[in-house]
Amino acid sequence: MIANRQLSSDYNVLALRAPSIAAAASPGQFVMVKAGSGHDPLLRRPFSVFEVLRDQTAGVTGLSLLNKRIGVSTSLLYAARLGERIACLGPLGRPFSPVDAPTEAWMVAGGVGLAPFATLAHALCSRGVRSTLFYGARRAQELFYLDLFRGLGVELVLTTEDGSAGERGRVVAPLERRLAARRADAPVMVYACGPEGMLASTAKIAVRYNRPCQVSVERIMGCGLGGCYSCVVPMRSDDGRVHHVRSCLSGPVLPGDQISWE
Amino acid sequence: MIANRQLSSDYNVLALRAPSIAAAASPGQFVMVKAGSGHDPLLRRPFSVFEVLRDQTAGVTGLSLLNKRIGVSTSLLYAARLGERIACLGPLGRPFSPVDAPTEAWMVAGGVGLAPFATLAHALCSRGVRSTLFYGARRAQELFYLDLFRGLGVELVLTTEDGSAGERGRVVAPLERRLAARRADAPVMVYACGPEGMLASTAKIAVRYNRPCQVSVERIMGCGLGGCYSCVVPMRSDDGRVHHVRSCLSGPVLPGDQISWE
Amino acid sequence: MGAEMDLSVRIGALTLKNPLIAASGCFGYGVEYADLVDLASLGGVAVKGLFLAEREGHPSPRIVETPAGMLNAIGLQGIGVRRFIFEKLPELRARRATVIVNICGSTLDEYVEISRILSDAEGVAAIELNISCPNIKEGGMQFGCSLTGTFDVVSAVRKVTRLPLIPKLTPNVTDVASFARASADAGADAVSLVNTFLAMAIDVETRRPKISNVVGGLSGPAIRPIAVRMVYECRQAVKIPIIGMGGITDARDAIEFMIAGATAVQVGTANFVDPFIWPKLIDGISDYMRRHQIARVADLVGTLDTAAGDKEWTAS
Amino acid sequence: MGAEMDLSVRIGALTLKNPLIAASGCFGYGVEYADLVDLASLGGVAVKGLFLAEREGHPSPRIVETPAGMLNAIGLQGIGVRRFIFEKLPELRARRATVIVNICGSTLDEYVEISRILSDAEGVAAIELNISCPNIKEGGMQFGCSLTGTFDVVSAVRKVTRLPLIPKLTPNVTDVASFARASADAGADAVSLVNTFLAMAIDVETRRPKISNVVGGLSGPAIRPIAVRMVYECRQAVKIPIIGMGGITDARDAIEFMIAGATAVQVGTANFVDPFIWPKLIDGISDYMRRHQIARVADLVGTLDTAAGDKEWTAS
Ligand SMILES: Cc1cc2nc3c(=O)[nH]c(=O)nc-3n(C[C@H](O)[C@H](O)[C@H](O)COP(=O)(O)OP(=O)(O)OC[C@H]3O[C@@H](n4cnc5c(N)ncnc54)[C@H](O)[C@@H]3O)c2cc1C
Ligand SMILES: Cc1cc2nc3c(=O)[nH]c(=O)nc-3n(C[C@H](O)[C@H](O)[C@H](O)COP(=O)(O)OP(=O)(O)OC[C@H]3O[C@@H](n4cnc5c(N)ncnc54)[C@H](O)[C@@H]3O)c2cc1C
Ligand SMILES: Cc1cc2nc3c(=O)[nH]c(=O)nc-3n(C[C@H](O)[C@H](O)[C@H](O)COP(=O)(O)O)c2cc1C
Ligand SMILES: Cc1cc2nc3c(=O)[nH]c(=O)nc-3n(C[C@H](O)[C@H](O)[C@H](O)COP(=O)(O)O)c2cc1C
Ligand code: FES
Ligand code: FES
Repeated sequence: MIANRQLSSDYNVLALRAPSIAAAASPGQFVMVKAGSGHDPLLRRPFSVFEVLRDQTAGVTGLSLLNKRIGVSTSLLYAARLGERIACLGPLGRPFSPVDAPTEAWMVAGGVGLAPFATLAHALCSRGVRSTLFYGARRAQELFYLDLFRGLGVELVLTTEDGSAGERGRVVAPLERRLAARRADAPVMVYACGPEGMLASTAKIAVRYNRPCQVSVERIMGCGLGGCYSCVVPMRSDDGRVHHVRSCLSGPVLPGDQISWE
Repeated sequence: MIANRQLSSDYNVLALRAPSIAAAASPGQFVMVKAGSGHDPLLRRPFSVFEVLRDQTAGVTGLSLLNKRIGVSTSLLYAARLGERIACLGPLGRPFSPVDAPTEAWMVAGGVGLAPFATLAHALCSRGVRSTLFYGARRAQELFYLDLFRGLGVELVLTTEDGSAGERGRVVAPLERRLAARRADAPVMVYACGPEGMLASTAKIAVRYNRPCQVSVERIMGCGLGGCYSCVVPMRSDDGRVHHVRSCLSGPVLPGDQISWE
Repeated sequence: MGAEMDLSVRIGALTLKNPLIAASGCFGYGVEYADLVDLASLGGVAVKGLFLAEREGHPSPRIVETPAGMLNAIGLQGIGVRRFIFEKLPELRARRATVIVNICGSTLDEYVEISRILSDAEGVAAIELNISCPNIKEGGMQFGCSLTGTFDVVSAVRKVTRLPLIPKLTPNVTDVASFARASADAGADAVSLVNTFLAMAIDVETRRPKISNVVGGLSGPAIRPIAVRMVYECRQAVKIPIIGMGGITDARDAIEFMIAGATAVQVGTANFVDPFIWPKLIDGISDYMRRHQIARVADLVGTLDTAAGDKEWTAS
Repeated sequence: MGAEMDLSVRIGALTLKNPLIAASGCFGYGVEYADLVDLASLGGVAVKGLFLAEREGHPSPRIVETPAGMLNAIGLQGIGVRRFIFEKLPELRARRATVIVNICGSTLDEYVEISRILSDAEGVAAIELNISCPNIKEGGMQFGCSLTGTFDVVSAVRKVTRLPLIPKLTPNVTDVASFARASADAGADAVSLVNTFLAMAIDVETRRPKISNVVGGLSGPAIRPIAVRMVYECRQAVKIPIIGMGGITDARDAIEFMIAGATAVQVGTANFVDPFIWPKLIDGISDYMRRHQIARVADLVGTLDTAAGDKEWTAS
């Protein structure tokens, strides 16, 4: 662990020296991280690769995680001290597929669901894709790294639940309005990451406006490698049958229209 | 935790801010320390109060522990980082009874068994008692804090297993020679702390030369408060029967001649 | 709402001021903790298991730590029921503790005899029948692992005492609920569970057991999920109150047991880790009740909502 | 001594190159790990439990972490034995894995049918009969919790296959050794134990179970002391090899099981925590053998020295 930047009382960014993982990571992939020593907590936890860190000569030095405190491991990672060794396995899972211009990329992030979009925005930027980030949080102080996205030329559409920044309410509201307003023959790819409800709404809205949508789902993951079958998502296949698909192998990025939302 | 001074690859001294515990502690008493977060490791571990720390105006600010790495908790305490909170309960148990001059105090320490003698030496020094420390370790580099004892006017008799400092061999050898050489009417109190074998030898030697002996025993302690009955020592009572006595309440300092050594 | 919150629970005829009981063997005879913990503030104090006679127990080492748990084989060292009544009970009474006496017998007659003696003593609130100690041959497991044994010992003791009678069940059985049922049928006022799991640990360097008794009983957080399941199973099987335990370390854990079906809970190993746990537990439960607008803690008992769950499962 | 160290162990007619087996349900079908772990370097790979037909298993959440352990109720999602043979076995064979197929049946006939199919397949080293899955109604617990059920299913499968047959025992019983005996009597080549402990965890804020199936199976370091005790009990009861498991996280834990009486061991949950554990385990065991001058790892099995211990204890 080479840096721990606490952004708020719940959020921090952890920088890890892990050059080979970072160099291999694609936007949307994740790493499995072991917090604490001993057997409690026991299992690793999945985290999106937030940033790929580089030195002056642009050599990859490591990666960072955007961490939100919600339980045992995330609390340990929030309080991690410099120099601690944090085991990190990856990159794992299927990444987002970045589109090419002239298709526009509309990213939809809820809370810590921002994490995979920093690297995705980089990839889109280097492909010259016009991108928009729809980003919702509880309050203004929990909207992070806006300058990073602005710097990449990403248009920002912000919402907060308390109205302290951007539009008041849910992030799917402006998304839907914009989709409704857009010409059907102007191609858009929707990317989404955030709470289950937000993902389901986003996927349904995308279907309604006939847009493809890649969602990054969040399941409790025991292994991240396909070994435990803990992380399944019900997917509807063409014949209408529902199959349980392991989101660590087939995902975390999955086609939103095929997920059988509850 | 306010300081962690690593003395060797196995030993360190941890300073804790715990003024009220430190102020109440008598030589030979111990504290129960919880290392790590979470439930693994689960239980606290017993540690002798090594030093009582004071500020410039001699006000008590905390205490230190002399820690030797042997397992999970002691390894965590060895690697503890500044600012960590380490829960510490005490002071607990029956302390050494310091003698008064002209009785001499002969302290016998094996390895980390040195821990209770720093405070005892202080107490003896302030009572003007002539003191000798018989101190055995594996090698010269594991004989610690000699200057502290010299500074208190304690005579040092050192042994190492490899002969790299002092006499080669066990610490009980010079103890026995000195007891043999001493006039029977010149009173001596023997104090001992260290591995079980060393304690048993010391107690037997003391009996042989008809000297009282206070030994600080080491048992696995679940609670330190008399609740679990894990820490018992078999003690022979006057009627010859053996009773299991809780060393956390009746000890850790016990009369060496009454312990039923295996 | 604070002032009106009711933490009391009923175990048969006995009312506990709150559902928190110090578990037997983990709180000495209670008196050891009298200066650290206000004994009167606890729902109850279950004292260390007592035989008729004094016992010295097993040699050390008697405990060893395991992942998120500990193994113990104390061997029921104790002062016997008569010395307990003379030497400890008066102080417990003076401290206004609600005393639950945990008793063990090598024979059915010994259980009966101890219960008779306790029934005449002043200041005993209830008897917990330890028929589940895994650490000694005569620890009651011959009763606790047999349905007729359980029924017989509970019935026999029932005849000689009007004190609330609480058989303590072992988890080392295929179907713990049937033992709860046998206890209820025999007239028990409640059952408590779980006692420890028979377990062992080996020092691989010496190839010898880590505790002198070879095997011991596993307690602590490690076992909590199994204990909660067992309480839940018993809840479906009997109407008498259940006292749940096994690895409770905070108020949330205690509430988990109550939601699963425990009317009261005991805390053992966690008291070793933190003897100041008791007021934290009480405050934590009160705080939870406040947040969830629960006026009587008894209303929490057995409120597990399994509606959403796929109920396709086997309770062994 | 290094060069001559013999890590191989025998399970009936089968020789494993070392005692380390990936536990069923914790290593997918093996192929998922083929790029991370040299499958041929393992003593064996026990693949995920298979029924005759495909199954989708339980809805999420399917696992939850508990102190030093985890609960799972996957519900035996799987591709069925035929697809396994066509889709996975060829790659396992190509990777030179020693494949132990873990099978489940809703009925005795299903166990027999699957075993018959597997006996004709190329590249199956042994059959592990899962009669102990706590998570589904038809998970074999009706066999695994009854002595006659165990005897009957093992006998029936024995008649149709010459493959080494390894019933996997549940720990959710009073006397696991009697199930080992019933298995041996019915012709099993070995027994493996333990499967998971039936357990549950409740979210106190919602008062709902933390996994969709309400109850699940507890695995991980938390259960190790109980599992070691059970292996030790079985060792006194049967002569056939025992494959021990439950919470093994390092070489020392594996050796602990072997000293208690296991000829081989399986590692499940720890593989989730560290998929690179396998070479560490092998090196750790080799290193131990070197330090203790043990030439054949098989010589370690059942060498627990209880001489010093007070042997006054009850194996329930
Ligand atoms: C592919 C993927 C990428 C992720 N990326 C990030 C990220 O970049 N930053 C970040 O902060 N978080 C991320 N998460 C979520 C993160 O993994 C969980 O917050 C973490 O596992 C919680 O661990 P904990 O020990 O703090 O919580 P615990 O103490 O284990 O659990 C607290 C509560 O959260 C629930 N919970 C635990 N894990 C999950 C989970 N994986 N999904 C849903 N609920 C859970 C538990 O059931 C419990 O109720 C990601 C998850 C996935 C699947
Ligand atoms: C009154 C008292 C005072 C002590 N003072 C000090 C001190 O000042 N400095 C210091 O370094 N140590 C001291 N000790 C010893 C210290 O408590 C143990 O080293 C510690 O508990 C080991 O914890 P662990 O988690 O590192 O070892 P574990 O991982 O728990 O165990 C490692 C090995 O050591 C054995 N072991 C564990 N605890 C004990 C114990 N208490 N006694 C004997 N064997 C044990 C275990 O059985 C195991 O084989 C004292 C012990 C007592 C009883
Ligand atoms: C050191 C120790 C001693 C115990 N002694 C007894 C006893 O005398 N009688 C009894 O019924 N249970 C005894 N138990 C079991 C506990 O009362 C309790 O059932 C068990 O420890 C599970 O609870 P816990 O996980 O909170 O400790 C003992 C447990 C421990 C750890
Ligand atoms: C997620 C998961 C899935 C499992 N699936 C199976 C299974 O399909 N068949 C089986 O016999 N055991 C299954 N088990 C049990 C393990 O094989 C093993 O018996 C148990 O987990 C104890 O070992 P461990 O503590 O090393 O994990 C499963 C365990 C886990 C954790
Ligand atoms: S997390 Fe284990 S299979 Fe996906
Ligand atoms: S350590 Fe618990 S009684 Fe002494």
